Amino acid sequence: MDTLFLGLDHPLRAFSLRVELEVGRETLALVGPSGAGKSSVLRTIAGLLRPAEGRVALGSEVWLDTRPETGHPISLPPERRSVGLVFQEYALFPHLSVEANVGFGGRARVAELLERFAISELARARPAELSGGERQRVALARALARDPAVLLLDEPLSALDAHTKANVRAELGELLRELELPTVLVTHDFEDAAALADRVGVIVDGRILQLGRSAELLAAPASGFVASFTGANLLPGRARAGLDGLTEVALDAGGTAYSVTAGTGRVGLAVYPWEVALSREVPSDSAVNHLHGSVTSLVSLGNRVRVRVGPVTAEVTTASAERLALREGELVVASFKATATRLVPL
Amino acid sequence: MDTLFLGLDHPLRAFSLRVELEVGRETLALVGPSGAGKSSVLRTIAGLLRPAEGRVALGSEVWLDTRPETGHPISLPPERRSVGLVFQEYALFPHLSVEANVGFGGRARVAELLERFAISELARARPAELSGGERQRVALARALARDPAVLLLDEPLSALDAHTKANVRAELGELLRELELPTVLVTHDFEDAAALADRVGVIVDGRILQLGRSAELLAAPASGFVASFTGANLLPGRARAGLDGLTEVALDAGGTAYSVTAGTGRVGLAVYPWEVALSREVPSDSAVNHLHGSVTSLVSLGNRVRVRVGPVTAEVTTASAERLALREGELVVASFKATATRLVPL
Amino acid sequence: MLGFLLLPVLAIFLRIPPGDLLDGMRSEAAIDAVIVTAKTSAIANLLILLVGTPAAYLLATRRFAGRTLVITLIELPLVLPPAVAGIGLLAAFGRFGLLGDQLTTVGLSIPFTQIAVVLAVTFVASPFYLRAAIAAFEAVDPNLPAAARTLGASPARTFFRIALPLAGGGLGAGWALSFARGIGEFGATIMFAGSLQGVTQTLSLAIYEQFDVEFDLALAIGAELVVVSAAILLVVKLVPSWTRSSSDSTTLFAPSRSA
Amino acid sequence: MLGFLLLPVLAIFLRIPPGDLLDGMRSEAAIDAVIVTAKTSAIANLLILLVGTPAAYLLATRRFAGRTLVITLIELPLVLPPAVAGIGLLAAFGRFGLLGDQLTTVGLSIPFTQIAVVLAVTFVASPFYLRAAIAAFEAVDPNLPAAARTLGASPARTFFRIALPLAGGGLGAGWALSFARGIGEFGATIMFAGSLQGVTQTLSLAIYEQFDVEFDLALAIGAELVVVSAAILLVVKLVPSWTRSSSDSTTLFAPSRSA
Amino acid sequence: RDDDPFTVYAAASLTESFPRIAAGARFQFGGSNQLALQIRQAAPADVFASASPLYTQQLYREGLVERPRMFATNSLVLAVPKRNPAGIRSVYDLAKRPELKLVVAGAKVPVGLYTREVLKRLELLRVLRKAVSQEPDVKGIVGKLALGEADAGFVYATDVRAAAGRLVAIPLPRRSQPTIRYEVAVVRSTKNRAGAFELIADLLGADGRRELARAGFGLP
Ligand SMILES: Nc1ncnc2c1ncn2[C@@H]1O[C@H](COP(=O)(O)OP(=O)(O)OP(=O)(O)O)[C@@H](O)[C@H]1O
Ligand SMILES: Nc1ncnc2c1ncn2[C@@H]1O[C@H](COP(=O)(O)OP(=O)(O)OP(=O)(O)O)[C@@H](O)[C@H]1O
Ligand SMILES: [Mg+2]
Ligand SMILES: [Mg+2]
Repeated sequence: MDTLFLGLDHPLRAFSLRVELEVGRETLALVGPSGAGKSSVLRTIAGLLRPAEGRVALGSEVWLDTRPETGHPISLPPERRSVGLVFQEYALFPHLSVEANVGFGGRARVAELLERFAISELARARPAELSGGERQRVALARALARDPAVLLLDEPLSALDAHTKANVRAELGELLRELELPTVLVTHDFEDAAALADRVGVIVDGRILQLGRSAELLAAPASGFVASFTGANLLPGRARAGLDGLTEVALDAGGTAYSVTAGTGRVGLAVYPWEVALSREVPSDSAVNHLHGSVTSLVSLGNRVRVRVGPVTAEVTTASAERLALREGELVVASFKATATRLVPL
Repeated sequence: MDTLFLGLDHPLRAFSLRVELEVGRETLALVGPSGAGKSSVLRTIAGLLRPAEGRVALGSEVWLDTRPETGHPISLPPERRSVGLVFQEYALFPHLSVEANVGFGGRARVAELLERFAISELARARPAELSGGERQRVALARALARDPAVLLLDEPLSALDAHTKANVRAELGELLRELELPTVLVTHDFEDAAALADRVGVIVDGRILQLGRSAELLAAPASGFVASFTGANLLPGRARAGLDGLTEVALDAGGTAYSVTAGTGRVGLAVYPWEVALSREVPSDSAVNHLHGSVTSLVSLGNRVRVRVGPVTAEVTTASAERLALREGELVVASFKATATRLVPL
Repeated sequence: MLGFLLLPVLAIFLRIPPGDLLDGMRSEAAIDAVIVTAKTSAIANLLILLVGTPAAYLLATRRFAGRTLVITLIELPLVLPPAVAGIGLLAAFGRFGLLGDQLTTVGLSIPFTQIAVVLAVTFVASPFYLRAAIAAFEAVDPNLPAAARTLGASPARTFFRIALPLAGGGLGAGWALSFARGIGEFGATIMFAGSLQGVTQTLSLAIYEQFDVEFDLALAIGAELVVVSAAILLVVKLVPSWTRSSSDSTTLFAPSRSA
Repeated sequence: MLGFLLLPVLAIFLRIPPGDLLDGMRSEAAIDAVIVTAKTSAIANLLILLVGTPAAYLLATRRFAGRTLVITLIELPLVLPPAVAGIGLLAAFGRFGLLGDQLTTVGLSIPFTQIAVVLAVTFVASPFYLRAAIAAFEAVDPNLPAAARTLGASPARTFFRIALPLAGGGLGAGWALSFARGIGEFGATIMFAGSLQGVTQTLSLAIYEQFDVEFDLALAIGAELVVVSAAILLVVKLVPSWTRSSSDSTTLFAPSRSA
Repeated sequence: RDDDPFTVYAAASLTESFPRIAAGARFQFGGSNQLALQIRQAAPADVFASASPLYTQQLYREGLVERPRMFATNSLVLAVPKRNPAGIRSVYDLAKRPELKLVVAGAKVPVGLYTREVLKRLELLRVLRKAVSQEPDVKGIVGKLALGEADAGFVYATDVRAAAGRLVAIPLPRRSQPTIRYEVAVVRSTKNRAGAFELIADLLGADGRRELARAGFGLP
């Protein structure tokens, strides 16, 4: 299995898309806000978008090269690139049956694929008659019918109802592991990215802001976007050097917080909900950050409760929430350690 | 503040929408799959849909009555019902400025509302120039400009990027608490429903399947849909009475599980991820359910790890995941107590 | 294909002897024709806009049985040979026509008057507008008028403040087509209204009359018509519209989701 | 409005003395006219479909500077008075026309032949088809052809297997309009091709010839044209289409996202 | 007569001369047959001038017009484009040219009838086989000759004068000439009988005769 290489520079409406990626036998997730250029990256790899400048190659096979050393630009049409692309809304052919959809790219493996994706019974149905999860399976089967060397998935889970998503995600994860193809997956959900991908690339305004394993992103978000994307509270404020080597941040929301990360000027203070403890009184533990506020919402999620206190959300166990007898409107103290915070550019 | 009463019976394409609701000074969330009839309920209240039969009243003020005791059917047009409706995709008027959008229903409070929603600087912008969160605030301001007695919100958060959603949800929650209006909110996200609503109604195929506080739904899901919607693992199987008063469920995925809930025939066995423990060997604790399988995915979410083992997802602490040194592909045992399970109709 | 469609138009211009364009405009017949055309066109277009716009709105927003049939019937005049259309108009509104007796009773004689010109133009041109207007109104996101209603707007205010401005681009484009078709109308008018200079002789009819008299003049007037029509089509299209789609220009046959 | 548009059509039918319809069809002139019409229409429509469909596809899927202008130019013949169109055709393809010398060199003389009829019909009718076809192709979700390409289909296969069937409904509806317009064509044909029984005299021309002499017969032929046109319009519209929209019938002026 | 302008329905061949004769009137020019049809449909004509007695007499019999009067005659000519591509010098050349684009009017319109009459007298009816088009009115013939598309066509003498410079007339042998009489009549429904008769008097008077002659008409 060969490594996919991608480099491109392409002006879009509001900014230039400038991306370099290398994807081996792994799944790379691209995450980022709407309009960041995620789909454009996939379209460039598939040959549906021809960038102003760029190079796309699979191992030694060059698919696109706008400035090759040997004279003429190379740009293979989509049908000559060995890619399977699953579109954002699946783009199933509405006038063809499931069978014909899957067989469009190659008849040989249709029966096997229908079997594999448990859609044999739907062979004669039209896409309009399928549920979201079924459609996704048809789209996957169709993309795999050509035996692609690269798999591209554009928000494969976003068209699904919330309650079917968990199972479909699990199935998809198994499939990706089995295929062992260089895979690029676009998503706007961090949990999806973490569940399905080996590495996650965060793309904003056409640039890759951070690229790494999901745990690395969680541990050290490179920007406010990455922090809030991974679920952190993001408190904007103004930083200056404080005592004890700590950075002192005057929060926009009022109050001061301390962080072990260095920083000055406008920053975002990121802290994950599970790092925030709640108490009635200012506790006498090692936490140096204490925010006073009233509880504005309490969301019980099984064994955990998410509690919103002023500008921060804390996640505490149901047990401790009960012990504190938390109720909306009551004043509490949210505490977190300076070591649990990160300062990120906004 | 008056109570909103709604009763309706209306044939839709595939089924009949039959709903009765009473909403006091609270927020009621309606959740359910796509096409279940959620938007239709809101449209009936607002007067945009005239059901075959139904009654809508706010306190003693009757907005709709297809069969009143006193002769002629009553049906007030939308403009004579005091509702504020925020549409699914906001439905902002694209040709009007933010100011004109907000002032469409009434000029009096425009400045105040722009101020309140922090969109004064955007007053002259057109909707196309706004971000998702800004659009949502404009839509809310517009709906509130008429001082409505009832607030209806159709998926107010679904058009938002994942990373902006958390903050916008918090703001919305504060607003709803402040307004203290009878509010019906449609969403497809359980966490949104739990965070924003006092009660949650689950609507499937036009009927309300279950109605209660979100904690009640979590504790006793009335159906497979509710169970998977609230985040439970749902294992389909065939139930029959077993020993010790337990119900024995032959799972479709293989193996047998036991539940304290009574049931026979086809059922779904629901168990929440945080009720599932993982170990290398079959543990000698009180859990009677043990499923052997290999780890197919590991998702680290801060202090927790979601681990997929065969057909179930377990949520364990990062500490225990590290202790077990879990890796993908390894064989583990997923255990959960019979008391932690529910049998639900599928 | 484009070349084939353009060549004849181009050829007309190359045929006109220079100077004739101005001469054409100075003759009495031409001046009369311009006045008649302006007057009848104005009234016909006003009629088309005032009656056609609400009609199209209703057809676009209401669903009822037979809607496809109704829309097809509206399209029929589009495909009627103009002379047949003229006969039809005579057969309907003429002295011996279907409504002849009623019209005579109220002392109204329509054929060969400016009313007849207006009716003929309206008959052949309005389907162009109606069809485009239905499509334009259908393209308006139905949630927008609905939102206006929940914000307290009456149906009338909703129509004027929301539906009309949003459909504006499509309406304009449709109207341009309809206007141009009306200006060029010949067959039905000559049949139903005759070609009386200063009364019913429009520009198109004047061209025809000049044909065996002053051929070059006729060509010149024809070329002017083409220029005016093309200019109107183009201008209306380049006017920006607020349709939801990311269109970079307004649509002539605007988006339509139905028959 | 609907009443006004329908009344003249209706009146034509009420005017026809019973029996004339059949008589009309039995006369030699009518039979010749039917044959000429069938032949020229068939060729013209084949031309329109074969050349117009790919042309519309390209215009619908390619973005380029001046696209709005090109589409407006395509629409021009829609608004040209037919007689002016006829003169234009002569000025382009006639003996002393723009292409006259070239055509003479290859020994081709177009005016007064069936070729001229075909060209005249093509000229006036093709814009109807082109405009609807562009709109129909634009309405096809561009991801579907893109998906076909990534599945290994060549541009040609993508066109035939994906774009064509998906635009089918809109193409059919546009073609019906264009067909009907071609059948009813008069002014450009008489100017460019003349009217010779058995050669260039189409049904519309035959109607006109019968006008003064056998008014009722002319009406009868006219009525037949109307019936045929209406039937074609309606049938094509009721054919189901696979457009993405939830339309319950195919669209005539199909959704369009551009000029 | 002063307040309400006068409406004259006149044959197309009178388009140039009539406005000079009755300056204050409004005109509708067209095929005589078509105009007659419109008068039957209650068209608001005061005076009807026809290129053939056929229509005036018909209307007279139907009681729609007063007794018609002849006011002019016309003659048929063979017209060719100015550059005369087929090199036609006389009507007999029509028979000699193997390839010829002849345009004639259909057998059902007056000019078509006259054309056939002429050809019959000249024993040239076979040249009709060279006709590439049977036009529904004279304008169609003039247009095609003016553009040079047709080689020859039969039209009224007055048409050639009108088409100033684009057409050349080839006179027909005198013996073959049909009698082409123009008749004028007052329409019964006129609201201004006196004025109508006055106009006809003008037409028959010296001024009218001069203008008609200038346009190429013959005078009775
Ligand atoms: N055909 C196009 N031509 C020019 N610009 C385009 C085109 N398609 C998209 N864009 C622009 O390119 C940018 C990136 O678009 P892209 O679809 O790649 O974003 P995305 O990250 O996939 O967004 P989403 O999450 O909404 O799918 C956007 O700003 C968009 O406006
Ligand atoms: N105008 C309509 N006429 C008839 N049926 C309709 C109409 N609009 C929607 N429906 C049908 O009514 C049902 C309920 O639609 P509704 O929009 O209320 O669902 P929903 O629960 O809001 O779905 P979603 O989550 O997709 O917004 C659907 O099955 C739909 O097909
Ligand atoms: Mg995208
Ligand atoms: Mg909905």
